[in-house]
Amino acid sequence: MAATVRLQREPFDAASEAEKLRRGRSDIGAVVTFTGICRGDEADAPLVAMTLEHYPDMADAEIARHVAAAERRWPLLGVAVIHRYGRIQPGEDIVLVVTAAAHRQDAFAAAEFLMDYLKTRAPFWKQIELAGGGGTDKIWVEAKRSDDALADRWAPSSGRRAAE
Amino acid sequence: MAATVRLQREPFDAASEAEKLRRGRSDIGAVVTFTGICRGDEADAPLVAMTLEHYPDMADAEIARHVAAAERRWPLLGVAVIHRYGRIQPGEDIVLVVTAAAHRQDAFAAAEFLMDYLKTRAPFWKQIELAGGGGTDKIWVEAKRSDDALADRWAPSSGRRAAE
Amino acid sequence: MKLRYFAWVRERIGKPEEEIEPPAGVATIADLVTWLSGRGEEYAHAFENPRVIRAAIDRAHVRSDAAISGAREIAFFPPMTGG
Amino acid sequence: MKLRYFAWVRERIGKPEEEIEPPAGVATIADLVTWLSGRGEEYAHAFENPRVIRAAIDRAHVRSDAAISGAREIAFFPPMTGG
Repeated sequence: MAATVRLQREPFDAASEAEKLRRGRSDIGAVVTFTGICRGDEADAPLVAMTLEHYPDMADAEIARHVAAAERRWPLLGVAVIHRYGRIQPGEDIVLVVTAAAHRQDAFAAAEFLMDYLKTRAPFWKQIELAGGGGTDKIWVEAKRSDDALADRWAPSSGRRAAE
Repeated sequence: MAATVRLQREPFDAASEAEKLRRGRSDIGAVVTFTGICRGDEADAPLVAMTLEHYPDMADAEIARHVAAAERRWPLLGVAVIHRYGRIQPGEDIVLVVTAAAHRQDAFAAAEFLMDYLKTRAPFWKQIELAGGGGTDKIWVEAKRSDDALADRWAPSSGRRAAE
Repeated sequence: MKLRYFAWVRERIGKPEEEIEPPAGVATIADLVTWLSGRGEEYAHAFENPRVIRAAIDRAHVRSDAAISGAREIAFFPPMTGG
Repeated sequence: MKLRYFAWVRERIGKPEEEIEPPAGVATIADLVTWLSGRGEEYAHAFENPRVIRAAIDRAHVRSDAAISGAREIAFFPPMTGG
């Protein structure tokens, strides 16, 4: 199965990535596209920008490994993961996950699995710039326990949902 | 919250619907787009086309009611549901659900909820044309138990997942 | 009241809609199905397995024990297969 | 071996990478953290709470009890916040 994994500074085009997965095929019944966007505030403080630092070679390999894990777990017909790094402003895209499958449950589950993974295990770190009194405060975003809990859903020992 | 519900014979543009939900906003952190596509086979028989019959006024109202239910259940910042009717060929889109929220879990859950609903409760009926020996066989698609099971996840009595 | 039929219920009955005036004893959706089934072979065929027949009164899903009094439009159809 | 630091670990140590030659007794990631912490205030600050430090050996996540022998590149960083 053709999988796309790309790390880039530039914006991406979600629609064209989804289109590439489908083109010329008639076995795909469901495409799920997830776009993660930089919000304009963090805990009610206005956000000026976000900078994503990453571990270049490890990030590629790690994401590809998790895409392969998703392909083993669900009968996928296409996957694309694009993650941006560098400085990103509110309203801009950060991350894209597209999954294609014959049936919707597989496409949804794989997209959620990949996003939960990217949030907790892909070597990226977000630093945000908040508008402060006399300038901007740069703050490293802390990992969220709620994201760990979501990622734990996919561990082999935890039954996720009846439908799987 | 602005919600779009549309039933139409014509194809739709998923990207432009997602773009409309986001435009000019910086409170959206996650957009999930689900596209349901007409596959080229059904139980390994080649499919010539699919015809979707619907109950016009009821379908609009029913879908709008379920969009409102999704809005009560998750803090959504935008929803669009477009369902086509009429004759659709393999590779063409059938249905679009777009959900926008601050956080990904809400966008994913609402999109899955709406799709599970559309599969089991929205007044649409699919008839497929299969290539047969001396022409085409027209067959009404039977409702799937597995779709009912998925829809049942959202019933008030069934706890769905720890993250909710 | 107006009856509407969809998908194979429509095909078996042979028309998409009709106006009917059921007799006084027909109080629920289930009663209406029984009464319609007695009107001819096409109805008997459409409603031969009442368990797979879904119904809506005035464009809202109802169960077979729903009262039909006051209904303007009642629809019968197979389980939905949209999405 | 090469050490690489990311995010606030990098900021506290004051450099993105360096070559080091740990002494023989330093066998695991945890040993390496302890040894590095003794090299100066900036290291002590970066590693003050070892429980929140994540590590990778040759670009794969490892736990703090992982053996470092044979490693070419070891990275230290805070919990990931991508996606």
